[in-house]
Amino acid sequence: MNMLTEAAVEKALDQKMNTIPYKMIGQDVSVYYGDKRALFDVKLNIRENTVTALIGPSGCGKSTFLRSLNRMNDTIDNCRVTGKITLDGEDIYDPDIDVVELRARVGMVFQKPNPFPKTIYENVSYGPRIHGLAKSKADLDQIVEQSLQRAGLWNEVKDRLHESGTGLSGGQQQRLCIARAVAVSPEVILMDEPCSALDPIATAKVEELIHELRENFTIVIVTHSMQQAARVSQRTAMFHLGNLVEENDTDKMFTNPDDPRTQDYIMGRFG
Amino acid sequence: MNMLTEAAVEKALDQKMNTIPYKMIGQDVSVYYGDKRALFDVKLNIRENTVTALIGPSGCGKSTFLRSLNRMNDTIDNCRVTGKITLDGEDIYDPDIDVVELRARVGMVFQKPNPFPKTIYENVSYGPRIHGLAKSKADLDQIVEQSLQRAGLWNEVKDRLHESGTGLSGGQQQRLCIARAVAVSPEVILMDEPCSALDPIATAKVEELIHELRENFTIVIVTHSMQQAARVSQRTAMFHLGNLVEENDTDKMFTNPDDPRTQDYIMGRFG
Amino acid sequence: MSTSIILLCLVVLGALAYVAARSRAMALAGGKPSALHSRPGYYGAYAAIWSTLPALIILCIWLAASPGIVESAVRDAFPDDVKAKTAAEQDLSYSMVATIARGMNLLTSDEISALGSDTAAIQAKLNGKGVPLAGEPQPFMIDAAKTLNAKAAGSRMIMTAVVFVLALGGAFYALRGIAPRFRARNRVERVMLWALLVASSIAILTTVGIVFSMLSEAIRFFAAVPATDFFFGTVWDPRFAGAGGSSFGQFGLIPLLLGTLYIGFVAMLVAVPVGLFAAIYMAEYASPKVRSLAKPLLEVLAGIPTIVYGFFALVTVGPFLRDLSAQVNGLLTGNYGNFIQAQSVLTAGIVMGIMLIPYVSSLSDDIITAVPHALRDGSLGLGATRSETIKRVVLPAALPGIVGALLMTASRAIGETMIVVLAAGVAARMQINPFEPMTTVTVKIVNQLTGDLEFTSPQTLVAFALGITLFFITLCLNIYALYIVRKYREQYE
Amino acid sequence: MTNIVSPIAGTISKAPERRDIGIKRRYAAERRFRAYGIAAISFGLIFLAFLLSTVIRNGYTAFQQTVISLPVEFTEKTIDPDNKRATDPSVLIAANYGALLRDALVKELNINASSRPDVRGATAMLSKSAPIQLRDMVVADPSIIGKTVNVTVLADANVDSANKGQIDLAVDEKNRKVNDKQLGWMNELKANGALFKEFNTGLFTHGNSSRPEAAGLGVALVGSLYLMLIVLVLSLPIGVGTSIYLEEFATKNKVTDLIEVNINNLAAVPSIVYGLLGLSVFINFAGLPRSAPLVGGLVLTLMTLPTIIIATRAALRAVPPSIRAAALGLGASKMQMVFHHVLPLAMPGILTGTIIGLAHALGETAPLLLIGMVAFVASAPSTPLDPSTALPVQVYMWANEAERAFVERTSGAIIVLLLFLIVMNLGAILLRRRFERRW
Amino acid sequence: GAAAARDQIQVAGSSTVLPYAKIVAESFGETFSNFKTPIVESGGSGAGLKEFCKGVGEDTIDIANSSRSIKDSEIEACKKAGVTDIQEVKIGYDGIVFATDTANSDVAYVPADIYKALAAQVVVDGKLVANPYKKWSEVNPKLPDVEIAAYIPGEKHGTREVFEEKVLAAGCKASGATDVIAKEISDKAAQGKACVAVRKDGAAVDIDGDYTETLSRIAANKTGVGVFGLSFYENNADKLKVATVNGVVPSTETISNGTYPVSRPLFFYVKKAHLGAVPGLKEYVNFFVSDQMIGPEGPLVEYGLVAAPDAEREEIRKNVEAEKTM
Ligand SMILES: Nc1ncnc2c1ncn2[C@@H]1O[C@H](COP(=O)(O)OP(=O)(O)OP(=O)(O)O)[C@@H](O)[C@H]1O
Ligand SMILES: Nc1ncnc2c1ncn2[C@@H]1O[C@H](COP(=O)(O)OP(=O)(O)OP(=O)(O)O)[C@@H](O)[C@H]1O
Ligand SMILES: [Mg+2]
Ligand SMILES: [Mg+2]
Repeated sequence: MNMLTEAAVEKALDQKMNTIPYKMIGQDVSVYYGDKRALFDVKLNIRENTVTALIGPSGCGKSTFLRSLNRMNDTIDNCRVTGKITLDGEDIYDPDIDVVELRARVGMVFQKPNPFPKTIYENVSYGPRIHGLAKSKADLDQIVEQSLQRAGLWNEVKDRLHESGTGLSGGQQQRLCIARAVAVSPEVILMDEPCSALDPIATAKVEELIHELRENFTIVIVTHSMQQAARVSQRTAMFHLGNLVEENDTDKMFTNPDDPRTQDYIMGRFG
Repeated sequence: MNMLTEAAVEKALDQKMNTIPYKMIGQDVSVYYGDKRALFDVKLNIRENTVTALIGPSGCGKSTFLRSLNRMNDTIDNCRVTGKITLDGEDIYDPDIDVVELRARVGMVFQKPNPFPKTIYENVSYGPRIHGLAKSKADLDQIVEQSLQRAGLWNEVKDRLHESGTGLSGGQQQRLCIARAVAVSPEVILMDEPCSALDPIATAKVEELIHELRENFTIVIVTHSMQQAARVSQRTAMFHLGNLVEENDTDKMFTNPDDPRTQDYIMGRFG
Repeated sequence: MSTSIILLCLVVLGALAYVAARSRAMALAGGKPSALHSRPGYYGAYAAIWSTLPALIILCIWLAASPGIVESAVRDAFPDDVKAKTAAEQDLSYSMVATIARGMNLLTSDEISALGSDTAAIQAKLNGKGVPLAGEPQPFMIDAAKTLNAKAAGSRMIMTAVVFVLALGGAFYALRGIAPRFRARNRVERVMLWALLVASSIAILTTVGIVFSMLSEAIRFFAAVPATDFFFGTVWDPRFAGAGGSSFGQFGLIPLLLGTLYIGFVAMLVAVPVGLFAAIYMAEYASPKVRSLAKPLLEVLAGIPTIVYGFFALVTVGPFLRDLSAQVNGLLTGNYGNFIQAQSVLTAGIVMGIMLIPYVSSLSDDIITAVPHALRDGSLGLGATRSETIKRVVLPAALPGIVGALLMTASRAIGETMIVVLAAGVAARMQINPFEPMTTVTVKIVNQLTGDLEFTSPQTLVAFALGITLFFITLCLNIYALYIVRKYREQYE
Repeated sequence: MTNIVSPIAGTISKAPERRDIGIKRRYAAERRFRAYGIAAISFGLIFLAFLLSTVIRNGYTAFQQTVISLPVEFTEKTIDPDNKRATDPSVLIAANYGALLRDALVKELNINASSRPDVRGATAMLSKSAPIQLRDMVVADPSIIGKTVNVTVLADANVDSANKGQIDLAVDEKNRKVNDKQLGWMNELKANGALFKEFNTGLFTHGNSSRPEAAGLGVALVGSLYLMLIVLVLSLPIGVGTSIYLEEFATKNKVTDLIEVNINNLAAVPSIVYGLLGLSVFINFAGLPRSAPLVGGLVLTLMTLPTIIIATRAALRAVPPSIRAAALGLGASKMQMVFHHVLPLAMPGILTGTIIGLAHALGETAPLLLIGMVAFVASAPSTPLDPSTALPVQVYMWANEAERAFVERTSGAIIVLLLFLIVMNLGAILLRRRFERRW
Repeated sequence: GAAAARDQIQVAGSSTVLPYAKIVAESFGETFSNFKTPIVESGGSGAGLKEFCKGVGEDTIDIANSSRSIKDSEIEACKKAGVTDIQEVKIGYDGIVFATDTANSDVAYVPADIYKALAAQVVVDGKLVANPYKKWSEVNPKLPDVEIAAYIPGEKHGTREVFEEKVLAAGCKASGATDVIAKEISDKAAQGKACVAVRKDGAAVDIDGDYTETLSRIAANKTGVGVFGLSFYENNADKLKVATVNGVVPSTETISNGTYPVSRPLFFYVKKAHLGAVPGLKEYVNFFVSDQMIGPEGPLVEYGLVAAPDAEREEIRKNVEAEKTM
């Protein structure tokens, strides 16, 4: 373990971004679904105020890793995580840690849009409400409006805030989910293919939003679009068959990757 | 109305593809969800053995139009379709028409993967079985294998055909749904953002499959990726706010669209 | 202080603690709730719990335990000659002492001292206060009763003090512990979780209670009648012994058990198809209007008292089936004799089946409706008809839930009494013809318990043996059913 | 619209050869399937209609009651001959009020007062409760003594039956409860407007009575109300709490399996066994009073719990996992996830379970038998600890009465029971509709 | 709990006695306006006595109604729980009659006919065989030519014992079956039981419910014969036709003078310890046994109770007055 860490430090020294502190550190993270091992000793650090993209072919464990960052894996019965993940130096799998607080600090947007079968307003205001982020109704209204605006949805729904969130189209639903996550203003936002249901315009908006959010938040995004990874992220990590193949500056990754497999994948030679 | 038709005829004369016969014809198709109108007098013809891509911003009615082509809208309680849609000259909204036969002829793949909670094998063999397409178990096995192969899933699942389809990852699930639709060998296949949950490699496979299928089938695909539309389709139709803005050869559409709105959309100026 | 006043005080204290803790948390946060770990209400709840829960628990334990402790103390003080008597006699003496003590509480201290140790006068006085004594008390009982009252009062005083100290201490402790980063919500939720756990333990306690309320009497039964005669006997005739049998009669379980299963089976044969098809129709075909009308209407069937069904079976269905069979028989053979008895397995099964329809239909309807729409779309999009979709996709997905509903229905069928009594009779017979009367275990349980029979004889006690046997049989069936459900469960989404 | 097929534009493709996918057969199957559904619902509803119409046909007459209006002279000589009521009010209670009624009737019908059989026959037409009614009038207002007041009293149950046409007049006079002479008097009174039917408010206000005409459901209604309140207040939270624990929190292991099996098993326990449990635990062990709605409510709660738990668990299980993930992902705690999202979505199923469970509890008699609630109770309970009966008990007891007049009352009581059920369910059904939503 | 003293009499027990107890309780409440109307539970003599024998105190019942006399084993159980002084009060007799639908012709039974028709085993040609008779006319040519269908009280009912003892056993003896049984069966107890064993092939149907159920059964099967209480029959005389036994028509007079053979006494049992303590209990007992209630002119007799002869009633009252215990 010590050796691995030292190697990582060495590698970090080689990189330009080595001055940016780590927000989250993943060490030897393995995930098992029952007997099936889905992640193999992944060592991946997430830098603060940076967008980190996770790429890789389908089923390689991107979502699994992402979910282990805010312990959403806890909710899967037979799922077991080993290794160590820290957030600001605290081990998030420490028994003392409050997973609820963790998830408020590490928010999440899912692959399939999953709005609550409630009104749009209630969907967005739910998070702020349970975390006590608004002092008054006006406060809450403002948070809702701002979040919807950030998610590029405000204009489409401002006249029907009190209609059901499930009545929106797929794309609108996903943007609603993003708005809902943003409304809690977490420190880290995990996004699992957040744009897979969005059209290019909305995608561009979300990408812009990600850009904007980066100033204050740390973002980890799973995407299957290499272009998107290139556009939005500063760091990219490539997974394959449950292994972390390579983690690098995005620029470097897409121009001159260290690992031949990354090269092959980016060139579309396997998947 | 007559004038419009004439204008369309003139437009058609300008096009190179005018010799390809129409598989489906949509005339003045309007769709209402209760009081809300989602489509406005759409007139769109689908050519045989052609891939037609529907593009447009989120919520513009792409899925709605697609679903009206095989009357999946019938399953939505308050949904009403007016206008006329024909398949091989037969009005599909004719009371005499058989929706089951229609849907067997016009297959569908949905936006959200929706495998049945059954084994992979049962998922794929479901269609052939209800339609009695296989004479024997061996027949069925063959159809299943072939369909899974076409969907690029065979190698991943061949050893676990009898495990549950819901245990697959998102991308695998969607490919399973494609395999399931293909297994019925319909004449037209409607695909609603079939690749939105797939990684590039799998996407490329599906695109290849679409290419392959085009020889025998007519395909209508909704996509939010302009690149994908350009790659896979011969004709493209652009929707906006429930209206058909333009329908044209894909090449022309992406290089020199007739409608300024198409231009703007492709250039990313609105959405 | 009486228990209810203590409770009231605790409630008030809890409310005060809530308010105090809430405002303290707000003050610590400087009016910015997001600075707190939990919402302010959780801090309030935390303090309220600390101030009431420990006190309540101690109160309950004390109330439950102290009578026993006081009793043993009082009993220890009984004169030696009383202690020499049998345990049963001592119990009697003690219950008399307890009654006297209770009665004395109704008297003023002046009255008590005026009575002195005049036992007859005490009995008369207590009788006058509406407290009956089994006989004239013995002198030692008066003293014992006084001791009892004194001890009980003392215990109560200490209890009150302890409870209040705990309550105030708890409130103080909770208030002191409040800090902005204090995880109040987690604590409160842990208590809620415990509350949920306690709720689910009630089911277990009920089972324990049922077993214990029947066990001792069942054992008395088995002391009189050999277990093998009961479990393997094929004749039910509690008043007449078979050749060489026991002197009481024949308590063969098997005919009752067969009747139970047979009638239940016929009832399920009616209820399951009708209920399932009704559920499917309501969930998949009917317009919302029809559904919202048909569902509650069918539910009325579950609410009609079973005695009404019973009379319906007796007066209408039974004779109808009998006459129908006579007609059918006449048409086929020319002999207008009925082959269906007016009271029969069939009659009971049909009528009970009707009663059970809503159990199947309403529960299944909810479960079918809950199957995600995407699954239906998937199937319909492949060109399946609605019925194919239902049969092959929706029902399999809903199966675990439906099996649960069916299990409950079957349970209800096994537990039903009145319909069987009136529709199938009370004759315990062992045969396989559904057109003949049979009877069930529950019918016999009710009849043996509520008759004019001697309550000490095996004829009454057999009810307890039947109850406990039925309990374990259904338990086995349920374990098997769980195993089946596990095996075929399919998870969607 | 044919001009869309322009010869210049793309022609319409030729339809390929159709595959045989057995459309006819499959549609027949579809129609059959649908027909089965309709048949199933109709079967249920027809039986319901038949049952209800039978009950209503037998019972609607119970909502009317024959009364006789007589000018009664409250003669001081009969009530208080020695004029002692100022000093000893008990004379008013012990007085012979029957005599007042007898005199009034004799006068009204012009009967020879010295013919004992005639007088007896005539007074038998009045309810035995009538003198009590007069007594209560006098005790409430002694100044009435000496006046003549028109009093409307209950007719005897047999007169009531005869007036409603329920007595077969073809039967030999001596096998009949009303003889020809009495019929004649009845007609006479009817002609004078002194005998008439009115709405039977007593059915809802009176306690039980051995006299059919005076028997009412007052006690039973209050008792059932207490029972249902207790059952609802206890079984819903406990049942839902149990289900939430088992479904959302408990780790799936042998212990939870055991609890699950155990709950399913409790649903199969015959209801009378719950009565045994109640007797030994609540009455003998905890020392609660017999015949009390509190004990009944506790017993019925235990009986209802499995139903509610099973239904609730099924409903919880049906809530999509994505909703849970969404809530947890926002930083909701598991408790908050359950109570804010899962529970509201499961509400329709929970309410269905509650409706069925409560309906079952409302109609149950057997367990009440052992805890003393199947009893003759004359006055309504003021607290849940006072002796009381319940509606099904009243049905059960009246069904076993020998007197014919109780037959219509039995059906009447069933109608009231069903009305009670409907009112109770209506709330739940409206609630359920509010929560019902497809997602 | 230490609840306040009870101010309401609690009665439990036999459902046969229930209607009479109800009438008394109601009249008691009306006559003594300073006492509450007693609570009268139904539930069977056995269950009632069981509650009765639970112990002494205001949380136990005061009176158990019973349609049979208390058994020794029950007295024993009572004693064990401290219920030592029990007062037995006989309230009168319950007549048991046979009746059919009014549409049938008049029937006259002798116990021997009933025995032959309903016994499990009868004597044919000097041998004990399973009952072969299918129709009443096969038993006795004078009886109607219809299938045997008798609705008799189930074994849970006290009436059943009376039916066995007064009808079947008597018929057994009268038809001369006792001798054959004595020859074939050696065990004394088994001999008696063989006489009263009822056939189980469906011709004799046990009714565990109340007489209303029997009435419904007869309504559904018009040729059936039912066993009823006299009071029930009298209340439904327009629907039922009563059969004579030994040529005697059952009525309160014939039963009370002993000419009609099938009847049984009804009782209630009082805890002496409660007499002074529970308000109104003493008055209730006295009121119950007064001629105003159980006398030949009283409401109980009007309902169908067979009044005890004058001397017996006098005796009952004297015992009550003296608080005589068993
Ligand atoms: N709940 C689960 N139980 C069992 N296996 C699972 C579960 N979830 C995922 N897996 C398996 O774990 C592996 C990694 O899955 P994961 O969802 O992380 O892939 P992914 O990279 O997100 O794929 P995609 O791009 O298709 O979403 C896959 O092989 C998948 O089959
Ligand atoms: N079931 C429905 N009930 C009511 N309105 C609906 C329903 N489905 C869709 N709509 C509305 O109809 C419009 C068109 O929706 P549609 O799903 O066709 O859009 P889309 O182009 O497919 O969008 P996306 O790219 O986000 O999937 C939207 O405004 C949507 O809100
Ligand atoms: Mg994924
Ligand atoms: Mg769409």
